[in-house]
Amino acid sequence: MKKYIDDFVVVENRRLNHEYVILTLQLDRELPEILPGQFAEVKVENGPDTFLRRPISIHDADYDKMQIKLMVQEIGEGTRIMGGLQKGDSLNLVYPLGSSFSEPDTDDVLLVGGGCGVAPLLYLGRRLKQKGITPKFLLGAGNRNGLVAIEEYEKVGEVNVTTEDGSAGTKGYVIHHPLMKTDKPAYGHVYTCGPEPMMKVVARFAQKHNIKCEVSLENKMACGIGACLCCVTDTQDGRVCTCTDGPVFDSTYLKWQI
Amino acid sequence: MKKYIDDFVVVENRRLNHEYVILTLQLDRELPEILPGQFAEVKVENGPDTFLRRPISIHDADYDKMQIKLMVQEIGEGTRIMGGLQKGDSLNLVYPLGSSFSEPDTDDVLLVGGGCGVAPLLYLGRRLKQKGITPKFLLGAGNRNGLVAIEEYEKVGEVNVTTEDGSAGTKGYVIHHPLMKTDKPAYGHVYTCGPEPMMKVVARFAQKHNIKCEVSLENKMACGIGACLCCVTDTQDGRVCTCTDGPVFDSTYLKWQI
Amino acid sequence: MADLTIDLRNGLKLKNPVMTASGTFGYGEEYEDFFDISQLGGIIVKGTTGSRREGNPYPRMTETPKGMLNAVGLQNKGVDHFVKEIYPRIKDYATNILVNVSGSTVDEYEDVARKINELENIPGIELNISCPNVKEGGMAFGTSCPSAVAVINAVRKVYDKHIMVKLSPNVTNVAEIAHAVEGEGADSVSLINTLLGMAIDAETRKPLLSTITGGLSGPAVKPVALRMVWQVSQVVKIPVVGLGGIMNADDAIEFMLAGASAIQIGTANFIDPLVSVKVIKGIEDYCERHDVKAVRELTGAMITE
Amino acid sequence: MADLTIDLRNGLKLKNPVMTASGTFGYGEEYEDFFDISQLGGIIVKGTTGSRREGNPYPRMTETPKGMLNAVGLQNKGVDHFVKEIYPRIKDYATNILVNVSGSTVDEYEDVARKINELENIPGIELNISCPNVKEGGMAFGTSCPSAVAVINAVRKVYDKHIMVKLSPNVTNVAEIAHAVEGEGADSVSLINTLLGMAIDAETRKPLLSTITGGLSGPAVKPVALRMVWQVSQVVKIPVVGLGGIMNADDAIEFMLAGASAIQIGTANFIDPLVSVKVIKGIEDYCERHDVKAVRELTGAMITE
Ligand SMILES: Cc1cc2nc3c(=O)[nH]c(=O)nc-3n(C[C@H](O)[C@H](O)[C@H](O)COP(=O)(O)OP(=O)(O)OC[C@H]3O[C@@H](n4cnc5c(N)ncnc54)[C@H](O)[C@@H]3O)c2cc1C
Ligand SMILES: Cc1cc2nc3c(=O)[nH]c(=O)nc-3n(C[C@H](O)[C@H](O)[C@H](O)COP(=O)(O)OP(=O)(O)OC[C@H]3O[C@@H](n4cnc5c(N)ncnc54)[C@H](O)[C@@H]3O)c2cc1C
Ligand SMILES: Cc1cc2nc3c(=O)[nH]c(=O)nc-3n(C[C@H](O)[C@H](O)[C@H](O)COP(=O)(O)O)c2cc1C
Ligand SMILES: Cc1cc2nc3c(=O)[nH]c(=O)nc-3n(C[C@H](O)[C@H](O)[C@H](O)COP(=O)(O)O)c2cc1C
Ligand code: FES
Ligand code: FES
Repeated sequence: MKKYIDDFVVVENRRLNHEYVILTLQLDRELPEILPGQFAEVKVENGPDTFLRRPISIHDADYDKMQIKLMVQEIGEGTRIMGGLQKGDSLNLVYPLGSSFSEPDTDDVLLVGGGCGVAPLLYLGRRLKQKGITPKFLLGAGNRNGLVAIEEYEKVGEVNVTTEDGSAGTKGYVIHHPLMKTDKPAYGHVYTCGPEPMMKVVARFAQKHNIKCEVSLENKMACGIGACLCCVTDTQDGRVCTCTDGPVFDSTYLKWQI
Repeated sequence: MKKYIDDFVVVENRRLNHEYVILTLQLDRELPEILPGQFAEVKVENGPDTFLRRPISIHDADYDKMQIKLMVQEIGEGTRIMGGLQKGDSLNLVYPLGSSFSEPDTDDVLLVGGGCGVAPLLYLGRRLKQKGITPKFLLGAGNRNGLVAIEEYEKVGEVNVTTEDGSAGTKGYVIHHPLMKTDKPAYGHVYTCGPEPMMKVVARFAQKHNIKCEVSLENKMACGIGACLCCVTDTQDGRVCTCTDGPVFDSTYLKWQI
Repeated sequence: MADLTIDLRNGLKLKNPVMTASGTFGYGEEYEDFFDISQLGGIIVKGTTGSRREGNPYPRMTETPKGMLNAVGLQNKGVDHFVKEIYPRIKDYATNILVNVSGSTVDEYEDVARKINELENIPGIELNISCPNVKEGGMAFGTSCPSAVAVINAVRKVYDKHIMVKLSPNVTNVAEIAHAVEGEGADSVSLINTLLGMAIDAETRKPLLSTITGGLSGPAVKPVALRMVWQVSQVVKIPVVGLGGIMNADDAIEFMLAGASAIQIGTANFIDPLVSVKVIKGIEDYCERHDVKAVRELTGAMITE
Repeated sequence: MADLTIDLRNGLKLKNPVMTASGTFGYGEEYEDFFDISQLGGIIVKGTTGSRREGNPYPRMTETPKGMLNAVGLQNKGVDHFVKEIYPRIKDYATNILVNVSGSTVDEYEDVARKINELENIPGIELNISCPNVKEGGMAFGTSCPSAVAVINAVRKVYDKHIMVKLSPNVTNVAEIAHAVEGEGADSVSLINTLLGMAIDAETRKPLLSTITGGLSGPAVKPVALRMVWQVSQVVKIPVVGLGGIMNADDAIEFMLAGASAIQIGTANFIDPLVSVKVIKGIEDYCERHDVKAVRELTGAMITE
């Protein structure tokens, strides 16, 4: 897929809570095709201590409006600068990068997300819905305030939640939710993105039940386009780049101890 | 003199033209004594390419209001960041630093400034006026737009100007002004700050007429407090630090080829 | 318009002094979407070894003040793969493709060089005797005169096109090594490779690279790189190719003023994939502004009175 | 509260691991207005030579990406002036005042050390065999084992208090030099001094330092400094004092994890004159948060599995 470098303009910065924002970014021409699961390398301007770009998933894309959305969790200087962007600011993106979630062979799919890993699942869900598949979401957070932008997911599919403190949905981690405790899962394809331990339990569950499971990995990236070989992960084929062969991998392809 | 490190709050950013601003900075307690000619080392925050503090002269000080003013010429990233500060922003200063202009033995004094070198002359003029001496200013610029905040100087003394293109005052450099072309200068002490070539002609003129002349030097500074020895200038006593022995020197003390 | 061409001799003619540095520009293909890479003076492709290498385990990269540390460790599929799979794909780019050659033994360098010598459209190799990220070979060859000499000597016998030798900055006297390398018939030297560095996470107490130490690149190293280019250009007669932290045209020009005939851009490609064409344009503008007829006039043109 | 004391042995006991680096903290007095400098673990005063030195001409300083180059060149009024004029003023600070000793010849080092040995309230010297900014001596002594050994050997004979030897990073193998220095009776080593660098103004084509090259310091050099501290601490038994780009408590802790027993803060003092006390406080907080009983437990405590 052809990659682009473009300056987007921030048309909205919607703050979800003390650490999450959703940026709506406007392009001045038609968006190129973007697949669910792909990401952008975002240039952070005016950061005294940032140097490289920061990889951020495509949270949503609207071809009619020529807009994309990024959901950003502020954890360091780079993401905090993104979180502080205001309407009218410009943001330079290299995109769309990496592999994408595949199309399912089944109509029953489960999308499991945690933390900023929920970001790519909205766009994935929307694309599935366009194909006539109504996805089930299972979203986990520490507490109810951590469940961000849930109404957007509800527009797309059925939303199930877990919180560690029980302040919303099932108490515990995603693995404690009935959807993951059943012996007869009512879905044939699981997509997951979030903290690695979470993805590992999801992958283990899927493997046990012979369900196809795709995971989206994080990694430290310098270039995002396969040029530097910094972002490797161990797979059946040896070390491959997360930025080009991933970030989305079939869980069985990874050399995970699960 | 005791040095301080303080956070000031910007209460006004007055833009004079495309490259000059005057910042009014508020302290939350009484100002310490600041002498005319002294400067502050300003911490530039959020500069991706700035590292060290930037030396800036005290342009004015108001003990009643507990405010000081800086006049900043935007020539690089550091000064541009200062120029972009807004009301409410905070600015960390190490101050007051360096030597000061001395008190004159005469009532007839001339203050010659060019470029951002006019900055310390306002505070000097004000202090002289408080002592009952009405100073004469001679301010030079490229054209009339370069003559900044002239009304402030007019409140303090008599203002004479030169512009290179003749768009205001006498056409030419300060040395072409009648005040500097006379054989019988009507002043016994000259203070000057600005581009080195300008200060040198002023110093030459003063020496010829046996007038005391004090100049304020620029220099590349790392610490501003005499700790690093980076900012030397050649004097009758060998290499001395501009930040502690200067920035104000008697012109005859310097090893200038004039 | 100024004449931007640079002749590095022995068959290596550049349309302009801007090349991209090994390990930071893939095989060029990765950047094709962004601009026409044939605009470049040259492309130095990834470090290539005798046989396939997996490189170092994750994590291999961490950001540092105005720089980054990497510990890729020469991951590549080996010279035969390059010859069979990659060369056919890239051989027709209208720019100079140089192969960065590495090895653990003198024999391995020789072997790779011999195979690359067969490739018509590769006008030269860059001998990497300075990779800090492998246990054997690499930097070890570039940090003493006798071992550097041994590599160049062996490779010179089997490789008749342009040999550019990439020097390590992790040495007491880089000029001495450059001088020795010139004596063995190197056609040019390029410097600097990365500075050996390290980073630790205070909270977890763990090193941030799997190999503990790695190679530092980016603007942070520029003052050191510039100094070394200047030192080397005082003692060698062959062309010097300067790199280390170049982010814009001014940086590139500074390297030329210090003595470089051409320059390479590395880490900056990650931050702005278009940086190399911007630097070419910026050099052009500089020549215009300063009335420089041919960019080669800038080499060593620092004014010291 | 954690025990912050560090015993560097041979009479050098620090109340905490934070010292200020030579050439960046004047004689301490310059910072007195800002905080009570007796809170520091130690202060290394300016480089002191046998006789008065004017240092290098202007310009001596330029900013670089996350760092600075300096070419002060050991400007000082000589050891006799120090003994007569400065020592009386600073001798009663309730912290360790170390004199940074430099020279062009072995005799000069010896001469200065002998005179400092007489000063009761100076518990040690830092032997600067690594200044890159003087034509003779300085770094030349620190870049080869035999010359380093010659200096330490001569000084050890006339100086019986703590000798800290400041190492140059401009070498191929810093561990080798540290090892040699230890063998001659150094009580500790400190590293790094500045990296030799250079800067040019593209527009004027002139070097930005009067001496063309100068010493690079600040965060830009931190990865190199950390790596060298780690390498040296693997081979010597004497304490290692780490410095190079420390801006905050995390940086300081990283140096300790890499193997430093104490640290020095240099360039950061220019940006925040209060940085050293903030680092002390930050180390205290870190110990609290990580349940570290004595800060010395952090030395070499990097986890590598
Ligand atoms: C393919 C991909 C997609 C991503 N999508 C999103 C997204 O949609 N929304 C979002 O908020 N974040 C996303 N991230 C994570 C995001 O890239 C990091 O949070 C960001 O780079 C941190 O930058 P910073 O400057 O804020 O923090 P830094 O100051 O750089 O780091 C703060 C802390 O986070 C750690 N860290 C930094 N980067 C990473 C990383 N890539 N992986 C693991 N730890 C890291 C650092 O080690 C440090 O401890 C994605 C990452 C990848 C690889
Ligand atoms: C005692 C003193 C008082 C000063 N008072 C004022 C003042 O009241 N108002 C004001 O606007 N400026 C003043 N200056 C100058 C001011 O410090 C510089 O303009 C500023 O440091 C430039 O920083 P920058 O980041 O904007 O530019 P940079 O990007 O650092 O530099 C831009 C260009 O200016 C040159 N430059 C930078 N600093 C200096 C310097 N100190 N001397 C000469 N050339 C330099 C650089 O070499 C470069 O070419 C004063 C300087 C001194 C030493
Ligand atoms: C991720 C990465 C991989 C690199 N791989 C190689 C390599 O294979 N061979 C080589 O000679 N240099 C390699 N280098 C070094 C660069 O070519 C260059 O010498 C160095 O990064 C300094 O230039 P820069 O600051 O412009 O990046 C690599 C650098 C980076 C950052
Ligand atoms: C302006 C300046 C002057 C210095 N003078 C000396 C000196 O006289 N003796 C010495 O051993 N080191 C000297 N140094 C080196 C510092 O002590 C220190 O080793 C170096 O700056 C690295 O630490 P930093 O990055 O924390 O500054 C000087 C450094 C600077 C910036
Ligand atoms: S980040 Fe460069 S190859 Fe993946
Ligand atoms: S700027 Fe440090 S001594 Fe003057």
